[in-house]
Amino acid sequence: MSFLELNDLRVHFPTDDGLVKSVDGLTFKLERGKTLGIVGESGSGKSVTSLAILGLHKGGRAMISGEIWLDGEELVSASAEHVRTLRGKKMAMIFQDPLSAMHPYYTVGAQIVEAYRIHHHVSKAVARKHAIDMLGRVGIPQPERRIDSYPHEFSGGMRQRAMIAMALSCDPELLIADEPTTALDVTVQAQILDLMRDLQQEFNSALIIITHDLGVVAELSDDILVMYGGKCIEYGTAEDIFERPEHPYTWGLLGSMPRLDRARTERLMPIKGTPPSLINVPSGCAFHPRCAFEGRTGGKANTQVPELLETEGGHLVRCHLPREERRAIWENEIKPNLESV
Amino acid sequence: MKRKTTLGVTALGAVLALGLSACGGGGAATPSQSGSAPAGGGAKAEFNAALTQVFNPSDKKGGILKFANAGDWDSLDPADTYYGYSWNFIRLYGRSLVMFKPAPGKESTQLVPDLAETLGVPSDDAKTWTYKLRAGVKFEDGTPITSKDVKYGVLRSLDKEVFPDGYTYFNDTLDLPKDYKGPYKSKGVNTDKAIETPDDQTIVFHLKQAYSGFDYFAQLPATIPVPEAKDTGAKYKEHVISSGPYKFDKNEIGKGFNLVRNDQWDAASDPNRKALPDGYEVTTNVNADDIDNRLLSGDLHVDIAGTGAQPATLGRVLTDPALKANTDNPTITRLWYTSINGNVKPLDNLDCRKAVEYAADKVAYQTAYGGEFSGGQIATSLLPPGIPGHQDINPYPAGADNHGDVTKAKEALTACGQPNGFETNISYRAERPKEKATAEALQQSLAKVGIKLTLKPFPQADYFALYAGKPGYAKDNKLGLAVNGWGADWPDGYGFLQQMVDSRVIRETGGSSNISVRDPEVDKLLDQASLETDVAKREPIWGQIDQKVMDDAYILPGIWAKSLLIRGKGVTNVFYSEATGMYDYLSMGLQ
Amino acid sequence: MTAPLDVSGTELEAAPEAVLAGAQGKAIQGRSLGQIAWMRLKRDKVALTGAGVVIFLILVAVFAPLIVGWLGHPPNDFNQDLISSETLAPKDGTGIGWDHLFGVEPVNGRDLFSRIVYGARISLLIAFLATLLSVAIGTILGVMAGYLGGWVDSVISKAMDVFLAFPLLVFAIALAGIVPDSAFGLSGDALRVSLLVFIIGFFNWPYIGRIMRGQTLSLREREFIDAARSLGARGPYIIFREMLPNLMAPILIYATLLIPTNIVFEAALSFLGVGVRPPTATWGGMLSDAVRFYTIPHFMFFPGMAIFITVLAFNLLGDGLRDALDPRAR
Amino acid sequence: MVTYIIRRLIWGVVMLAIVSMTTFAIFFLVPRLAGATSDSLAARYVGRTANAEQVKIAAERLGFNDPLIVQYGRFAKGIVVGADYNYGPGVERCPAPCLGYSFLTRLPVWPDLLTRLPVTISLALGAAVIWLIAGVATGVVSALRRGSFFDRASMSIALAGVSLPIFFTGIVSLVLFSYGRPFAITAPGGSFTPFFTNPVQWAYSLLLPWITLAFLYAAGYARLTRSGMLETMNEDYIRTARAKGLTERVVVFKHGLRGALTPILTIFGLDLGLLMGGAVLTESTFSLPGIGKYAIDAITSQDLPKVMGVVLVTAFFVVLANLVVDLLYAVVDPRVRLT
Repeated sequence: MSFLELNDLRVHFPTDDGLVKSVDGLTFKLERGKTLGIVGESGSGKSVTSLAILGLHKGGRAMISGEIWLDGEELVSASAEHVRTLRGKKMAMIFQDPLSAMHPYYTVGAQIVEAYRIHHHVSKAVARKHAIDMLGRVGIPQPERRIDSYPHEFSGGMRQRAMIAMALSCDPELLIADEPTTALDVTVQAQILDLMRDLQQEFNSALIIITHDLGVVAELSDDILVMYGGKCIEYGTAEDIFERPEHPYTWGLLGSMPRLDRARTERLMPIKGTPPSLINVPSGCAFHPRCAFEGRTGGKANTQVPELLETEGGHLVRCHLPREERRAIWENEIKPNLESV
Repeated sequence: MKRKTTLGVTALGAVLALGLSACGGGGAATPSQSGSAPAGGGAKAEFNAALTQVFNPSDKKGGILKFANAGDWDSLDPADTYYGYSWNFIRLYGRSLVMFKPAPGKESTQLVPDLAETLGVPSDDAKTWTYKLRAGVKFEDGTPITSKDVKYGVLRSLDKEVFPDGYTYFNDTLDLPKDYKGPYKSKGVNTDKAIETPDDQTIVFHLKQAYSGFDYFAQLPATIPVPEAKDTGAKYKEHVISSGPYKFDKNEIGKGFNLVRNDQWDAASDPNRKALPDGYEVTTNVNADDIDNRLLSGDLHVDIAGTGAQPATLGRVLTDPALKANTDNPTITRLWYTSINGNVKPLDNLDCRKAVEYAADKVAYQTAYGGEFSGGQIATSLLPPGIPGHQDINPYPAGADNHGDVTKAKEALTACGQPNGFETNISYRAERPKEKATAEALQQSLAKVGIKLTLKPFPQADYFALYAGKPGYAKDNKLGLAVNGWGADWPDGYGFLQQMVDSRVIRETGGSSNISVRDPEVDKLLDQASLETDVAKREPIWGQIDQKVMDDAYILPGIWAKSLLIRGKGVTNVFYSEATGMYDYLSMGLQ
Repeated sequence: MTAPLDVSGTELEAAPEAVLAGAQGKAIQGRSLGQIAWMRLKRDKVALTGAGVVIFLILVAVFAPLIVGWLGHPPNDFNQDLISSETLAPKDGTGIGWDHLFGVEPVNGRDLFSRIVYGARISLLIAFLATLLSVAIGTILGVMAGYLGGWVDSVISKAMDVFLAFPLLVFAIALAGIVPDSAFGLSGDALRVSLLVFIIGFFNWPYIGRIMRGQTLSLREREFIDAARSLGARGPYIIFREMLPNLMAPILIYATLLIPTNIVFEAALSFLGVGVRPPTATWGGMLSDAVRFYTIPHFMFFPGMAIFITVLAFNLLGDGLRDALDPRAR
Repeated sequence: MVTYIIRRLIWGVVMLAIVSMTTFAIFFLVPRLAGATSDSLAARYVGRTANAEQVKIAAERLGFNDPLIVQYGRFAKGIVVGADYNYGPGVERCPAPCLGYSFLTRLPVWPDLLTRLPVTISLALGAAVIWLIAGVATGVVSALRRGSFFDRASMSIALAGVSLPIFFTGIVSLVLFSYGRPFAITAPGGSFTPFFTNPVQWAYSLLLPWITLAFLYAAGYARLTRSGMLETMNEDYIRTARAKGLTERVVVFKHGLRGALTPILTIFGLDLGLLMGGAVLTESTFSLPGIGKYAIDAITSQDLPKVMGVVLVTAFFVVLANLVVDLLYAVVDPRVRLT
């Protein structure tokens, strides 16, 4: 069994408007030391998945089914209290926008100390020493002084480092980073990504990076999972996704990814339309209303839900288009456009 | 009134609002002794049991009598208090030269000597009045009371800058040095011209003009002795030095005060006071409804304001025979009326005024003031039944059921040339819900004949000074009607009528109670009465004045006030005093 | 921040309903705030009830003469035949019956139902007009302060501080108490109503003003204002065409929530005897009369409940509007 | 920090000056616009039978013949350096802050206010304790059990509570619970007992006003706390706290409440400040001899020195409360800088 395994995970929210199927049957595996990138638009269910793994939906309105196996333990059926003891220690999370994710009224140090002491029965002094240590390791200068600063006194990059220090304070084996660099400017983004890569190697933890930015994923991930409308629509190694993508949505994502090597005059290729409603999910393939190739499925697109099928070597795709046609479209119609410099 | 004076000349300026029918005279009256407590009283609780006799008579001493006041005391200083209840209550800690007899019913209007040995002895054709003080009377600190203390008390009361609330009877009558402003400002000025103190027991008052009713002045709180050494002027009210059976223990102005026994008071020197309780506890600014509830439950003995039960209590008391049996319902010498201003068109026309008189719904008027028990009896003329000279006249019958005579009113309107009625305003004091109800009631009943009234409430404090009582304002703003009321300082025809009907009291600057009566003949009658020394001839003049004002239709009489007084539980010697219009506070004790 | 997915300008995070309801057809329509609000409001039964009561009360106030003509008696007419001359209470306790739906007042026997109905007129009229005044002054000064900034902002802000330091009720009583009976060419009810509208409206504007200032400050920093400015738009244009439409939601919310406050305020002034002059019926005035007759409970019950229900209805509606128009405030 | 406080204090004094000037001007000008003369004004403050000469004396004594500026100047001077008052046999020094002498009772206003302040403070503080505890507790529990029966019930009551005017609940509670009534709890009306005289009696005499006043505020605070708490519990930092593995209790009480209560602290400070200056309606409904009742009495009797005194005291508390709240806020919320 892998270190982390999700089996048919479903997270549904009953609302006044109907049942919102935020995550609808998600399955994947992740080993220690490996990095998985989960990519998708807002509302595709990627953040909900991470919160589900951490057990943060427990006690709320969410209806969760399926299995989450972490290091041989099933978490969906485990008690909320037990999952709590794992949180922060065995698995930790780095949130986007560290300004709002850190409590404005407590010092950075206090928040790290608190995270450490909940899982380690040590004195405040010891915990404080550890916190200074952690801040130093994530590259915050003068940590013994900065530890008593409040989050708003830090710059954006520093805050994200502090956030990472907080997440890593208990040496978690699973680290989930939800849009870790979105709120940062480009140079800082690179620093933070480097830092995360170094730390992952140092701690040998499993890392899940959640983002809508394929660029980030490209830097770090071993495997990539593309989500759309609560479902996985394509899964494969980084190489699979970047070199041989087979889903029209992934093409769209690639097409809308800004690249430094692209000509300035060239336009991004946006995906038309808006993300799907999670209540009134479009019939058939959830992507079909936005799909440029919907017409080539022989009418199945809006009647049948496509299945997630393996194309080759662990590369999974959920699409009605015949495999050959997908390959042909990628090679002949999409790829040339992306590389037409 | 049978008591009379046969003293000679009483030439009196028309300025004074006071009575001519003084009691005693010639110094012949024998002070009634404490033994004169009427024997007819009984402890049987029934409605009006304390009206004319002593209810629950007893000589038992001890206990603390609890009083409560819904408002604030104007002042405890004898020089500066002008509330009836205060004059009633002040006798517990102060002794004036003369006092009203603490006895039930009519007897209470008799004057008896208090600090003085006898009533005043007039000389110089009643221009000089001499009083001899009783021997052995002391202040609370043991200092003997001398005539100089009485003189000082009167003199200081003349300073209207320090004591602006009080009356001006002494300022107006005493033969004072020119520009005398009281002992504070006119220090060292010789005042023997006005008040002489030939020895410590004798005090002699010299008047500018002869006046036969000076004993009425001598009963005023201003003649209560004040030791000059202890006088603190405007602050004296914080601790008044007692000459009576009780003295101040604790006094928090705005909250209340306590009286305890004054051990320097000698019962032998005081035939009028029984001094039964060991002390008094007075709370001020208490919720009026709460006072009633506590009275009924026995937690409180006396509602000191003496104005009667609150409307919410009426329903409870009058419908429960057991509760009703512990109440008294006297008619007091007060008229609630509405002034009809002849300066405002079309009320300058007599017939238009008559239309108002006819159309007014008297029952509604009565109800507005609280109905037949706490409101009063329907008045058909000015003089209340308790005032000498009263006649049963009814010049403008308000129909068979007293709800107003529409036919007569319409006839009058036609005669006035306004057959379809007219529009005018009615003013009242905004803080007085009863006056508001009256104005609304008149608005209703006059509308039936086409007279449209618009309600104009004014702040009580400025009612006479700025609005209704200021002729210019009333005329310019067409205050055709003004809800009004008048009660005399003591029961007497002159005191009752003069401020109400003498046109010479109307000042352009505002401030007089008489708003509407401007009839030279009435003024003449008043002067005639004030000069008339023969009571038998004088009293009918009051009736004549009453008739004349009614004929002029300057005043719409509403009701002669009554109040529903609640007798406190366990209180002895309860009786109604006509002189004060409330229970006598001097004689009460506890079972 | 990079936005890889250009989804035709819809801000996904800001309008979740668009996410929930969108993508049904191919053409995705942007929904206006008003439409979204109305959609949400329609689902809010409590707020709808409040709105229903408010509309009912407005109708009652407008058609008071008709209603009273049909179901009651003229509000100032006495019915003393129903009153006991001893206790001044209605002879049968309340006087409630088909003839007098809410019974009659003690002392003069006026029909309570009619007085309650007519009281609604005064109450709503004053509350609406005063709210209008507060909102007008508050919005103008608040937007000026927020938009212009600098010394204008500091003067207006200080003025608001001073206003908020005034003991409002004491001051209102004092002012309402000393104004003579005819002034400014007005008299009677017209004067009193105008006076109360002025006092209530004038002293409440800083509350609206502060909110508007804050809203304007945050709007000023938003991109679309920058965009308009960079396109050469001038102050008035930006204020009226760009800002005001975006301020409509908070204005509507706080206006709706200010009305009940003003109703209570008016009732309090009438209760203390400085409101509209009798015999014009006001709920506060009736309540104050009822205090003297507290042993006759129906007399205080009806005006008290009238105030309560009206205020409650406006509060419900205001809460609903806030929930509908300002999803963050939920 | 020190300069900030000094600047705020100076501004506070300026505000009090503006408030007092406005009040003075209104009381001075409005009656005169209505046609009053200094004599007719003075006539309010003398006895019923006073003659024209007495009125003149009174007008002179009260200084009504002087222009507005002189009259106000006299008032302001009294506050700053004190005043002399002639009480008859002698002259009394009324030390600063001398708010003058009542036109009617001719007693100094300042001691009056001092004797009434304990009533108002007792009322305000007692009610504040009740409403803060009741309101915040209800709000927190409602927020945590959102949608539960408790939440619905307490929020319905709270909504009713904020919609009930105090003068209505006051009368109803008087009718039901006061002396001689069916469910007698307490005796209101002039029966205030100072705390140091008898604490039990003190609490007893204030029980009914406390509960009535606290009910109104508790309702508002429950709503505020609930919505604040809901908002806070949706904050990212709460999610972070949970992700750290903190127990729910720590999350709610350490992270959640801290965030939700800070804005409530502001409102609480301002409300308390306002109440300290007199709960006019509560005091007049329950006949409590506090600042608010004093204000009403002063206004009805047109006693300008009293009105000025009350207005100043009330404004003083508002200004003070604003300052205290701002300082406290800086202590509680590290993001706030006092500049």
